[in-house]
Amino acid sequence: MSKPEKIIPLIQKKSIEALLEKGERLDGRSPTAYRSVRITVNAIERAEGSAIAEIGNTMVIAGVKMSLGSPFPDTPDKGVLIVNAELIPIASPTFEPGPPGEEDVEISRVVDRGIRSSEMVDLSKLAIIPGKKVWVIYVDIYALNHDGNLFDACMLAATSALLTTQKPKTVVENNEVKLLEEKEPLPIKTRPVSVTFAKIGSYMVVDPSYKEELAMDARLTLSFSENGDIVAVQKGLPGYFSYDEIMQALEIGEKISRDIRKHLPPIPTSASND
Amino acid sequence: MSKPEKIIPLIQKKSIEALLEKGERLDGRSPTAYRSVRITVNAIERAEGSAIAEIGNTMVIAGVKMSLGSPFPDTPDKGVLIVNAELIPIASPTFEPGPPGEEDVEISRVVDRGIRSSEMVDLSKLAIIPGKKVWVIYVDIYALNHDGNLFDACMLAATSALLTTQKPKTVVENNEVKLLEEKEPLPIKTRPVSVTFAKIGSYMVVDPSYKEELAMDARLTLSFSENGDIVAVQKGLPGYFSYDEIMQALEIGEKISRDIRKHLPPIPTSASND
Amino acid sequence: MSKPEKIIPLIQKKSIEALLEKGERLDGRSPTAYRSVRITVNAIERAEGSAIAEIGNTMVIAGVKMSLGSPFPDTPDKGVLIVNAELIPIASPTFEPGPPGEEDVEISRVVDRGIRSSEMVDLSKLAIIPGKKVWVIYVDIYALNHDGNLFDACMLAATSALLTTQKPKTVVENNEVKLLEEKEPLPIKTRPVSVTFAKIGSYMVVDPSYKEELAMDARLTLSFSENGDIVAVQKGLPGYFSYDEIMQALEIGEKISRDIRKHLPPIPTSASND
Amino acid sequence: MKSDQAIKLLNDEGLRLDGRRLDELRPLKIEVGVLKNADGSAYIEHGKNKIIVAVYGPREVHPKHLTLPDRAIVRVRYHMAPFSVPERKSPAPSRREIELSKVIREALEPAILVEKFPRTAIDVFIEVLQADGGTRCASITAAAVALADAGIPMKDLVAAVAVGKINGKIALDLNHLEDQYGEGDMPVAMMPGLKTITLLQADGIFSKEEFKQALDLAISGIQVIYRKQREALKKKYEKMIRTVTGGGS
Amino acid sequence: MKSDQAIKLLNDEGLRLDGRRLDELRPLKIEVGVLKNADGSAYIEHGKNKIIVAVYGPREVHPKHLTLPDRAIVRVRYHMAPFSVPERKSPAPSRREIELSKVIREALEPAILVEKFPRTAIDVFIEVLQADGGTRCASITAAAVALADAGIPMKDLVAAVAVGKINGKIALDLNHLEDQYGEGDMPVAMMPGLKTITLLQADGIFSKEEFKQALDLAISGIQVIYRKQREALKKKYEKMIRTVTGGGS
Amino acid sequence: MKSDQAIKLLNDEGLRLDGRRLDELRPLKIEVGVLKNADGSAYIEHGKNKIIVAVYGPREVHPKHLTLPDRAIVRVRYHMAPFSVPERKSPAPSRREIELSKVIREALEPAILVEKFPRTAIDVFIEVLQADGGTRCASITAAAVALADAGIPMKDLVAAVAVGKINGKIALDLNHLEDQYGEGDMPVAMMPGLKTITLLQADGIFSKEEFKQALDLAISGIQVIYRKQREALKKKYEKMIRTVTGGGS
Repeated sequence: MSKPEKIIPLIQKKSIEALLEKGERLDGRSPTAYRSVRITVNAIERAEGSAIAEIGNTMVIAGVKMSLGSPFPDTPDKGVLIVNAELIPIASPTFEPGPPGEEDVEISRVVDRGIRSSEMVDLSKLAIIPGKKVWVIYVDIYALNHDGNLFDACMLAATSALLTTQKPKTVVENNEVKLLEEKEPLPIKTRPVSVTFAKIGSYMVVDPSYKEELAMDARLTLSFSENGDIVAVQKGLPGYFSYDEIMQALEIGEKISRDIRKHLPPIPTSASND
Repeated sequence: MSKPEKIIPLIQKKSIEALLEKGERLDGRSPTAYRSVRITVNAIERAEGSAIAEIGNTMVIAGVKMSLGSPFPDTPDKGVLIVNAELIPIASPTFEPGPPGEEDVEISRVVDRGIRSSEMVDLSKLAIIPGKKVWVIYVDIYALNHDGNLFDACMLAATSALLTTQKPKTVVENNEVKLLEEKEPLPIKTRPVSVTFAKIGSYMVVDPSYKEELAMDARLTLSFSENGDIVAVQKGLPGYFSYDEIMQALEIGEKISRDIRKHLPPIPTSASND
Repeated sequence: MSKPEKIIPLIQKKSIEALLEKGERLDGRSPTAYRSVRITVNAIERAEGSAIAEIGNTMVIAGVKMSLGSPFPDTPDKGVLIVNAELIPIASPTFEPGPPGEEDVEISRVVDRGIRSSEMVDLSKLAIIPGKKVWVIYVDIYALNHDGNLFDACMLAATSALLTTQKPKTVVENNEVKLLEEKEPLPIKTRPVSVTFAKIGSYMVVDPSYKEELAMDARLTLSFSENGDIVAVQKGLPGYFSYDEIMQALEIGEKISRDIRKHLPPIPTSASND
Repeated sequence: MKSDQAIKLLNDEGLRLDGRRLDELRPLKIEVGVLKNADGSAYIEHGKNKIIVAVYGPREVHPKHLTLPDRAIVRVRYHMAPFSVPERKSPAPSRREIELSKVIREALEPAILVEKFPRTAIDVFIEVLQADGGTRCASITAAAVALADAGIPMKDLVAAVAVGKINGKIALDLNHLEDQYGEGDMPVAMMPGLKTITLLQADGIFSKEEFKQALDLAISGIQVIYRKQREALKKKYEKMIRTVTGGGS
Repeated sequence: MKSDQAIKLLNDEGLRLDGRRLDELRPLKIEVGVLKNADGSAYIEHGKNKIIVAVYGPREVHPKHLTLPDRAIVRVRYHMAPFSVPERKSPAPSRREIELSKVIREALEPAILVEKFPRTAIDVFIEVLQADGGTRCASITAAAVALADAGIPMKDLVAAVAVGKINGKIALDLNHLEDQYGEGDMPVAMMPGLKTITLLQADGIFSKEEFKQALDLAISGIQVIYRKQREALKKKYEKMIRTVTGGGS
Repeated sequence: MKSDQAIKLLNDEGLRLDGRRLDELRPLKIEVGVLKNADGSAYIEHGKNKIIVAVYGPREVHPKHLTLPDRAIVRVRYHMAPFSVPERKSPAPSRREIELSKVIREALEPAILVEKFPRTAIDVFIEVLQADGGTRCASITAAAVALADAGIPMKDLVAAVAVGKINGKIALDLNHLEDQYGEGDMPVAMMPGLKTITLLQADGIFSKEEFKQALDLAISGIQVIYRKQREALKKKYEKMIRTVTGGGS
């Protein structure tokens, strides 16, 4: 859904920068302070997995639905993962109804890359009859309240929903897949976390609030796997970063990702799928 | 197709209400008088069933096409019925070209419910190979001239087209469906009829004309099966009804439905499908 | 993609007509002179066939992709040909992004008719397992620079791409189609060429430039097969032609088509497909 | 030409499957003023084609920026009802319907005195209720009558018919079967009084000689259709006179 | 009525599968002001339905030509999250969602004093997070509270509930199973204080007697829901008072 | 990383399948001013990528309300021709194309002096005619040249290249095969003169050390590309001079 032009008076941008020069932010945080994170899982019993992620006043819900389907022709021996984020007008006066716009698409694809590149879900364990029947995982993400940093909030909601997903066990009889009553978690290998930075004038802050986003020139989202590897990067908006700014964000981001990860549900055990 | 805002001068609404206070209407009818109904069937030889329905100057055409297809997964042993009404710009200067809008969708769904809830067509007799091959009935309805009360006109055209539909007989040989030359009617159980009321100010009239529709605050469509049961109800527009008004509409509507039904083609006999 | 209204000052149209009265044109050509034609084939190695066609400064690219698919139900024993032309905004300041508009659709269909009616590609030789598996030929045409006469340029690019297409040979084993390494050309029977005329005031010119198109009242595209038969005709724009004008265009057009055909790649030999 | 199956479309006496001679039109019926709301309307039965046309305008244009300062814009929507053809057609406009809307508009517009109504739109809505070959031509024939019924000033009517080639012979007014199994199809529209051609399309294979013969045949058919158009308009006009002067309906 | 399978929805004591009596509502929970950005908001759990509603407005309308000179326009978007139902739903609006958006708007609008805010829009966005039968009614109940939370002046709240027919008996507040395997479904919305019906739909088969009985039952259920709505609003109001006067959260 | 199949992308001498060293660019050819109508244009062959870019603007914006009072808007359409990839791509824009249009725009815009042209649009249209890995970077490289060719004032050019990880090694300028079977891909765009990064994306798995190494390698590659861009522009400029002064083509 497309957003109307978000305008911020120049004077407000200047006052944010003036504060940053003193190392301060509008809401009292330090430049490297992340807002409080809260994850609520299993809010939607009807979904196979679900989570509400809150970062300060930003709130996002994600639900996981599992179904049996065909694999993609180029990956016949893997399950299918589809991530879809929508910035619905519930979440902000600047969001409008309608089909997903470029911002929705960008968030969907960045979350998808964070999950896929980190190999969070072992898709090779989700092919039931390779080439024929595989598990299809739909992760649908809906923004409920937008107070900045929807990228990280969507990532948190999506990964938390996947971490708590319970799908039916299956048996194959005469080349037919039978779903059993018994449930099991997804085969999870790591818990990727994204950390987003905003550049405002010549300053960098982590986890921008909505007001800071209005003033930001560029955005940098870094996703880290459990062992600190970088698994997805996305620079956004018509500003730029220096080499040093990126290296600095990498150091700080990786540290923060460890703190945030503590709020995530644990990696489920006995995720064997054979 | 969306309609531009239909505006009626307040003075015209007031004059309609003043007439109604005296129990009179613009076109001389009494509040409970329905306009003349005319049904012309088999206008389109190429369709399996067709009918033009006229209510006064309102004119609607419906055509039925039958094809073989797959059942819906949740009703494997039933045929499929799909109703689609379009308010094409031929019918009124207020209708615009484009994909169906919310008014088209509402009429489609209300006609669909009237037919489906009354079990007019015995869909269970239209499964040829249950779970595999069933008859798919498409009812396409096009408004040709809009002088008010399109809901009832669309319902009349759709039911008349279904009542006169002739489909090929079938035989199943080696799990293949063969269409025979010989034709037979659809398995019809009842002939639902809808009766629409308009509330204008504090008055109720049946079968509103276009001018009355411009002045109406709320709309109530009641559909009745052959034995007088209520099979579909739809209140529309941003007005309201009192409890008594609804009960009164029920009594009057049921009587009128009997009169209208006399204009419908008879229920076809020998509708056996086995 | 829809074009914004193309406006030409009346005075410019008048000056073009004044020139034409003297048998002259803006770019110095005579009314029956075609601009220089240039065909570059195999520009896109990744496509099975490709060609860039230039008529003066008008430039169009076409690519052919071949895939295995199902035949159309009404022609089970034939391959499938799909032609798609898009007037992308690269080519002209008057073209806008968006889904194909009526001009794109008209060009696609006129090119399609020229190829299909002339039976240029022997589609009956492209059914591998009749009724089940046939070759599907996609011809995608993109305008790159619009200096008038896109109809002929699109036709030239499309036919040249088809003439140079190389598809894998196939064998059928146990009712499965196997693609071989070895390549072969398409089974081509003739090389249709279209010639477009513009009527400006009471004058006719062949191969209109962009400036002439802005002034033209009507357009006439005639397609000829190798032996001079007429295989497609399309009159366009809200002007008209006299009987004599059409007959004259026929005579001139046929002659010009022979000249243009010399620029086309030859008909490939050994196009047997059995 | 659309199908390989060789089908005998002419019998030994040279008559067509529906009994017509090669130069014979199908039965044609035109009714004027069939719709109450439209500013002008017409219903045509041409062979088994059944088509209804409504004209609205000249009227205001929304959005405004589509208007032209010196003339009316003409908008045409050609649409086939899903039940008009043997296999149900999706109601969404196909590429064919988009092209035909364009060429029909361009066939009608030369006849309309668009400069009389600057900054307005003239809308022509065509609904094919039953299709039997030659729908674009029958649509044009009916639309011209509906435009006249709407009181839109015109240079002339526009009348249209398709000619084609069946079993090697040029034939007038192809029906669906002849269109499908014939070797060529050529729809032609004219302003018959002004002798100008406003629509010309063809597919199939025509030699130059055949093309000329086909166009000549089309022109002669169009004259017959033109007469029917004027009769239909006259009939309505007389009826109006009778109604106004109390002569009854 | 949507399925032929005869399913026993009432036990021998006349209780329903979830243990309710025929005239008993499902558990109902309403929270007010759950979203920070929206001008008003509400979250409802009605049975296993979980629905969130945001209200924005009165606010400017884009594009301008949609405005009305004498009143606010009310826009409603009813949407089901893909994960709200057993089989994932496509996120694109279905015909059902388009119809429900319309009837919900027409159920709420009679209560809103739209003439107080000419040339503005009041937007109601409804997201069904989990569906369990009766989502349109629960949506209306929550939306009315969200409108009040936004400070939009209203004649009355609007409360809604569906009644239906299961195993031949009229029952209040159908859940998903009863909706699917019952013989009739009738959603009703009222301005309870004004005793006026602003939404009424039905499908299934009801005799005239059953219809009256069902409508009476709906009205009695709506009174209970109305009380819950006012309690929820009062609770938020008291909380605000406490916050303002330093009483803490 | 997109496929599990372990493919040997480096031979025993550490050379890549196409014979390149790890830090070696593919052949690169840039032509300026290839399209007559566009205000600026460029054609790039980078490896087997073949991409054409047209720039129109600064020009008027329709609809008006999209304009900005203090600067030009930049609009980018990145599109792949259906025949540019092994399996025909649908011509409708995919989610990938929508995202890439956005990030390419945001990579170019920092270099454009947008505040010089308030209330206008600068349109960049990119058509990928053949794709071979790294199309977004080649598109940026060509688009910057096309912008310069259009005479749009810029702070610097923007040059771009992708780095990645193949068989555990950091490699410059991945081709399609290396992209598909490698372990990571990182497209980078810079204003090379200003040393600022305007596009940065990554997927795959990079340790912090690898990431730094990859970014360093990208920056060195970008300097080479930057030189090629300036050469291409200079060549055209010289050609223009020659033409103007009668030196011939």
